[in-house]
Amino acid sequence: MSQIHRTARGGRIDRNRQLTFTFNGKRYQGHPGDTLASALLANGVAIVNRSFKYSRPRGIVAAGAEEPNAVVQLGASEAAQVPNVRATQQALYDGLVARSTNGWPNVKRDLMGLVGKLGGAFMPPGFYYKTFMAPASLWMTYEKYIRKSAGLGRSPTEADPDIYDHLHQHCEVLVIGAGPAGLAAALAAARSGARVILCDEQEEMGGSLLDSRETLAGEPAEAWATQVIEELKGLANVTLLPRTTANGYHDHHFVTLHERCTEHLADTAPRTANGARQSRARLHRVRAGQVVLATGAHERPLVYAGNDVPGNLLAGAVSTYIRRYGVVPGQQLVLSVNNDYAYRAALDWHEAGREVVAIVDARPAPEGDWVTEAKAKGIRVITGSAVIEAKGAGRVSAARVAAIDIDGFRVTGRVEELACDTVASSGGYSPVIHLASHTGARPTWNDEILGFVPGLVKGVHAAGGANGLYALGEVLASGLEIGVRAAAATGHPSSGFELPSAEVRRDGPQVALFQVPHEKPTLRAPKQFVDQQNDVTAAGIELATREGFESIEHVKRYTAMGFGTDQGKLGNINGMAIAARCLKRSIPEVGTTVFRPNYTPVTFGAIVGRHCGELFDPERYTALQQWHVEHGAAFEDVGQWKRPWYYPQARAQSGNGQRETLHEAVARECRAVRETVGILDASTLGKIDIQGADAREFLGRIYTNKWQKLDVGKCRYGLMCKDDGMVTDDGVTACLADNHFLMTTTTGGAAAILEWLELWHQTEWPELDVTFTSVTDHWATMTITGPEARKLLAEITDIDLDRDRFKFMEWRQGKVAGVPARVFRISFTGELTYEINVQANYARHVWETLFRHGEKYGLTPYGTETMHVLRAEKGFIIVGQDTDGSVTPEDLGMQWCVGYDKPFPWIGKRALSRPDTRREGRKQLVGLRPRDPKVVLEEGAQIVLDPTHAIPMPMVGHVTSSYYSPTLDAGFALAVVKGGHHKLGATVYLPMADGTTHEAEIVSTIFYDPKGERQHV
Amino acid sequence: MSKAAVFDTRTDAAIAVESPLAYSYRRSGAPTPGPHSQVTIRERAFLGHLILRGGAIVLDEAVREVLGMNLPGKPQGLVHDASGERSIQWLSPDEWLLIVPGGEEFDFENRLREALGDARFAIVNVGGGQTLLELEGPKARELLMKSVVYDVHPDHFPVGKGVTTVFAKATAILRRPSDTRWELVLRRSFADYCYRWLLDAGEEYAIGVVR
Amino acid sequence: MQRYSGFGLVKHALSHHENWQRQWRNPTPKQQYDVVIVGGGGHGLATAYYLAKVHGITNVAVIEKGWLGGGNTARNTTIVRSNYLWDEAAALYEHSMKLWEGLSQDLNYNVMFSQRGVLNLGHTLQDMRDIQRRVNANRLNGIDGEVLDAAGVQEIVPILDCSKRARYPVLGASWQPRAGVARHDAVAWGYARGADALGVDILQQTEVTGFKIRDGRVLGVHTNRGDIEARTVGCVAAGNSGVLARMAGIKLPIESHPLQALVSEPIKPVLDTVVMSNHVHGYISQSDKGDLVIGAGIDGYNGYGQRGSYPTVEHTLQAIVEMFPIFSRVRMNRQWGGIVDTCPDACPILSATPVKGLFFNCGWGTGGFKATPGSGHVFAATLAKGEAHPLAASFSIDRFHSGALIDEHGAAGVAH
Amino acid sequence: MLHIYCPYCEELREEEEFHPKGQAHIARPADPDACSDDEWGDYLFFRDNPRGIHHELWVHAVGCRKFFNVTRHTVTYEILETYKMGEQPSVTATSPADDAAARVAAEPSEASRQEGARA
Repeated sequence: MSQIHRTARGGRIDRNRQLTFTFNGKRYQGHPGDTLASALLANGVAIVNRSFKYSRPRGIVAAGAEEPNAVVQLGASEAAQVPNVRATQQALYDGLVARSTNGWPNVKRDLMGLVGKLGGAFMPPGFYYKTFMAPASLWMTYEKYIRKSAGLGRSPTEADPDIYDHLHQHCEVLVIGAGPAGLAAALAAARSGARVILCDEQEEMGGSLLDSRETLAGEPAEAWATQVIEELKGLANVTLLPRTTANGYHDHHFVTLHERCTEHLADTAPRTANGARQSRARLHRVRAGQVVLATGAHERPLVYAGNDVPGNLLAGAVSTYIRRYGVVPGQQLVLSVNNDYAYRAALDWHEAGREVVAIVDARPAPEGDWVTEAKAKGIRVITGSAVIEAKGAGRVSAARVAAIDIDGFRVTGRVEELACDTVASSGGYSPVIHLASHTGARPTWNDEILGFVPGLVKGVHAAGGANGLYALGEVLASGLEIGVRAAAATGHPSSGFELPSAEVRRDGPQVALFQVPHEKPTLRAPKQFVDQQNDVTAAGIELATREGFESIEHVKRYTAMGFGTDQGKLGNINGMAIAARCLKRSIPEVGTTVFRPNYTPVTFGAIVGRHCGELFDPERYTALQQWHVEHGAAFEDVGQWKRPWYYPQARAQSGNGQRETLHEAVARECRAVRETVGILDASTLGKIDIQGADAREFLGRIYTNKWQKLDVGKCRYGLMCKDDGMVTDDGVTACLADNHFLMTTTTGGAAAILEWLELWHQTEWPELDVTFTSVTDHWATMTITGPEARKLLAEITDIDLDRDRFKFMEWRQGKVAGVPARVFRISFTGELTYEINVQANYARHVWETLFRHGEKYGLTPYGTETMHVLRAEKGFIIVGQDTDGSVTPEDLGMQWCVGYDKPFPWIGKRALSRPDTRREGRKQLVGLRPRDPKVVLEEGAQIVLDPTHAIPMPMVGHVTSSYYSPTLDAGFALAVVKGGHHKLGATVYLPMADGTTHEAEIVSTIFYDPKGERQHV
Repeated sequence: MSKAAVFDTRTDAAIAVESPLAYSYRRSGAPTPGPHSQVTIRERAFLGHLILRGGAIVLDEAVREVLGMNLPGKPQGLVHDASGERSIQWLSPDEWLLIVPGGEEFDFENRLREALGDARFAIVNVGGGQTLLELEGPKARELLMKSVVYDVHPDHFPVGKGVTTVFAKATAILRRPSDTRWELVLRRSFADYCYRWLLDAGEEYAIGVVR
Repeated sequence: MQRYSGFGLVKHALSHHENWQRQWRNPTPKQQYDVVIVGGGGHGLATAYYLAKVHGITNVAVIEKGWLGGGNTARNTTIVRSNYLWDEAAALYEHSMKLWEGLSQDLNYNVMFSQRGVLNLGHTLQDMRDIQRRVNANRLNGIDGEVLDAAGVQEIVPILDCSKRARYPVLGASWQPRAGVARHDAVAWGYARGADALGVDILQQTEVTGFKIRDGRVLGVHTNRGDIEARTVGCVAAGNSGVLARMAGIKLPIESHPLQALVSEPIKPVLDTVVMSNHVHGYISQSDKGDLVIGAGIDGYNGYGQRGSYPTVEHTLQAIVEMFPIFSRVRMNRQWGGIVDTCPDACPILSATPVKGLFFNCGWGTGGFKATPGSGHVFAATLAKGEAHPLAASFSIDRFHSGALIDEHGAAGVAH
Repeated sequence: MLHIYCPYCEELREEEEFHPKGQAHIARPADPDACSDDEWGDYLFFRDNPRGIHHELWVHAVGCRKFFNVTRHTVTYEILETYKMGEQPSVTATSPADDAAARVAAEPSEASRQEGARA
């Protein structure tokens, strides 16, 4: 297939090289420098998609980010699929594969189009809300079919083969947009020495200069762009980011830039020369001092009947395709305008050697230089008129032109039908205010330029088209001035540079024209599209206003205007103007338009960066991780830590490599601890070193219990509450010296507790002499527990382990396996226990030494599950499992751990006397013994007193911890029960999902060794 | 003598030690630096790390007396002694990080405690819980830009500066001891994550690990 | 009121849609109403509707400073569910769920309530304990739900990564089949149209500037369109409740925070249920238009700016791609923020105040949208009778002084 | 995404290094046992939540670990000052240094129109 619309010469494409690509299964040719859109136009492809709601054929309208229709599915392989790629922003590469996103069986002959044609009348805005209501039971069925038509492109079904990353950028001046204003601003700022970033969304920097017919300093405008870019490239203080779109403007000048690193090369990122993976896209997280918005303006199309038939384009897009890409998107052009600047489309078309049928100008007497030039070239100019309708099915075949009365919104003259295949329109320009709008600053309507100009917060500047300036000389001057100003604001005076002289051209004033009147009233006229992607019509907006939707936000939501992937770049102002006309108000009275990030859509992967897969969240390991892995541990996630959960061993009898189940392993591990000795890696427990003359006083304030009388060498269990009286953490704290303590916290609570201690010290009690330092990672903690623990430890330590000289709840210092160690005789299992703490770099040596000596005692490693069973047998709580933020120390029956008469009103004390904490019937921690010892209750099972009660059945509590105890050979549980402390011996019921009801007796929380003798041996 | 417990947690006995990255080397390997390597990293394990807490004036005097160097009084300050082997870094208005060759820390702790006498201060040995990673090479700064939220431009991060900041989803201390070298001080339990992050982010620079 | 139906639609199409009536009037404020509702979002409009419909009180004004349904009703992620943990909250949300189930027919306005089910994933053993606890409680409270293991989850959502490779593997989930999503704007519009038809005046662009209070009793409100008398005033102003309360000299235990959400570009349907994960912090559903609707966590600092912190969005998308690796190449179209009024216990306030006749309905935090019908229904009864509806009784402001909090942080978690 | 000047580190740092900790200047009652239940509840749960100037407590969690105060506008999110613990704000909702932003917060016209409102 030949490139029928390719010009003979011109454009910034490389005609020496051919690229082959596929669209809807057909192969086409293009050139480097093409976008997918320009290549499709060059090949004469008119229909690129079907519309979302009415399934109408649609063609390319624009040449940039504002394109509503040419949204395609990209990707040659399944994993490389990219939905919703805007063809106008996709560089062409060899082998590109794209498809239309809608249309069945294909985009040219689409059966849904029939539905659209016939059904269009029955689908006004809001029609969903008015129907499909009866019968109620059928909605899900209706919806199933409604959903079938949802969506544009599709998600791949395979995981993404590509990687993405982030770069944290910091600069003094960020310039967004590298058109004339942006280049001027960047150059001015760069020459001051300020750190400058200049980004631009297009393949090439230069913006409108790349398709300009004007000259600068007597040279084609693009030459000046090249020269400035060259200078900027050479400056160390400047970072240039082409193919990089500024998508979100967040607080305090934090701007996200989305750089498409390899999307112009292939659908999957190629490897680098060294074979390394490279990012498909990169998100620059920029913190800027000052920001210059040089984002230009979007041309507004006119809204006329049939304006969505393929072959309707923006006037400026026509020029861009001709001058930049060497493509004339048709044979005969009719141009409908309200301003001078759009005349260049006709001049460019004419110069490309194709026919300009007419320029239809809404103004009665246009008189600018380009108007004169067009007339001089013999182009017919029809004044006081507009294209009121484009005719055609798959492609424009004619334009219906008539004289109109703009103020009266009427067609006033005879309709003339002009044969043509292209209608281009221009209704003026809308500054691209999206980014400024993200900051929360409201734009203001400017009657002179007929557009919103951005509201600007401190440190944000708008230059050139973004601020409503369109004449090239003015645009450059504004860029220069703002570049100097922005640099100066960061402390870098700049003398700027000498502006190149621009042509002086006289432009006549534009007139306000948005929707073009038709002979028929809007509701009866052929569809006049405002938002093509969402099939929003002028009639739809009129209907919305009739139904009482008067705010522009209501209109947008009722009609879905502006909710597409183009975010209303073309349609929003026209829609507001139409709503204003219907409501007989002015545009600013109808509302303003609030844009939210993103300016153009951003790949999830780019936002995620490398925070995915293995790097989604840190995995924290103890110093013994390698050993645990080598010994087959199954791991449990506890916060960010990976902790051994249990150590399944090969089953002795089966011999076929089968491993123990959780239940089997835990039973074995539990027995080892109760009968011989087990070992646990407890290094994850939070450890906080506390020093200072007031350390003891501080502990007394932050813990519920007393700390005044803890001697050096001793340890104490402590409970921590928040000031609402609810338990928040617990752990053992040791007195290392008079002014020196070592606190342990729960594994999950470590960081939060350290911050909690600092909070109270820094904000309430700064007078206390105390400091806190995390030593969690410094120490490795190995817990050996069980009747043989002493014998084992004695073999490898110089510490005197005599039961009377090193008692329960004491600590000693010495050497273990030749390594300096602090040993704490505390117990979370109820057995004789030593917690050995050594500097973490020695952990593996000490651990393995213990195993060498421990083998004869049956030393068994155990994980968190066994730890939980053993502690529960003793009635020891786990904060966060047996408590849930609504449990006081008293609810836990831990009055023994509450210093009611401490002199200082410690954290949590006052709350214990509030009405709700004093009341009867609070849920209290108890033990539960299932009547059937074989039953292991479900954790989370709800407890009732009357299982025959109708639903809703009153619940009195729930099971917090439940296990099978190999020691007791029975299931047992901890639970909270209303008034439970007074209900020992009572029977409760647990009705389960499968219909069975378990029966259990409320008992003490201590199931094993109630007198606590074993830990004292 | 201070009312705090001092304890030499290190031993001179010939006992095997494992650095915080021991597991990582086994799990993720350590690519050898090659001719294309634009970044290299090297772990400086088993150094002595002490946290000093207290008032700047009091500590400054003791540090000068014991170590012969000034306590950096300004935020983000990092100073080295003449040999470059010992450094003190400002962490907060009442907190400094002292890094010395492994084995010296206990002696320094004792001498500092003696010099400080009854003053209000604290010293904590954290050497087992931290490790230091050096980064060098032309792309070291860009690798850091991928990893930390702090501005590492030389204008903003001159030699002699150190900060605690966000490293990917962990926390790290980042220091600039010389024109060509950066240092990361990492917590032991996060070290493997940071190491894997650096290898992943450094792949395009052919990152190498000096061992 | 013009009744809506498929037949009516055809009739209107034949007359070129020229005869549709306004869905609600734009009335001039009267001097006096029996009840004034401050706040024209979903909750306020529902309150007015039920006041008129259930209690026959039709001399009612809804005062809205902007446009109706323009606050959080327009900015949420449209999830509706009732699987809350504590009896009090579960009863209120289930009451709401039952109203949702007949709402389109009741309002003659299709709110597109789609009961496609909600999964709350568990990634840790403690997550699973909490899920079991909640589902057991729900069952005994008459609320549907079951506990699924990872295989059961995979069956419902084949595209979810349920592999053991994940950083936080999915261990299971709670599954509420009756839960789902609804078309958020339609809820406000449906209630507005219904209330208007029953005689309620909806006063848009009308801002309350103060309360008229004498001898500890409310007598009316001052507005930018003049004073309006009413001896019963209900404030349903979500994020702006604190500002109103201050005008009445009342303090509320409420803080307003940004809550962000985002949508992808529309893609062909791939996700039929709502998937929520408190642990990795993200929730997601797919709308009938094809957008992936994604919720982010609440931002940590107070804010009325309808914008939030960018890292929150990053973390949310990390969670989504962690759960759904195939979405990595899908693109984010738009993000926004609502202002949510959060209570210390993640439960609402439906309460009388020290000012007689002045009531507040607020503090819904992230749970407001799903509660809309129930909240309006219960608050209407409270206003009509002058005392708390039984389902509202536990949600009095007093609980913050007595300590009887209803801590729903677990069930409320990230998403609501 | 805020850019916050840490008064201890003496430079602007990224929001990700900080944790917000709620309203500033909430002092714990010196004698909790003397507080009524209402007073204790007020201390625990009731906050100003202004629409406008807000004094709040932050901690430089990934940094110097110091708590400090921030005066921030809750609509524009502009940070007007940061100051150390123990210091008082120089910009308040009623201070002359404040501009139009603060008037939103103070709403004097509305306050003056209250009749018989509880203090």
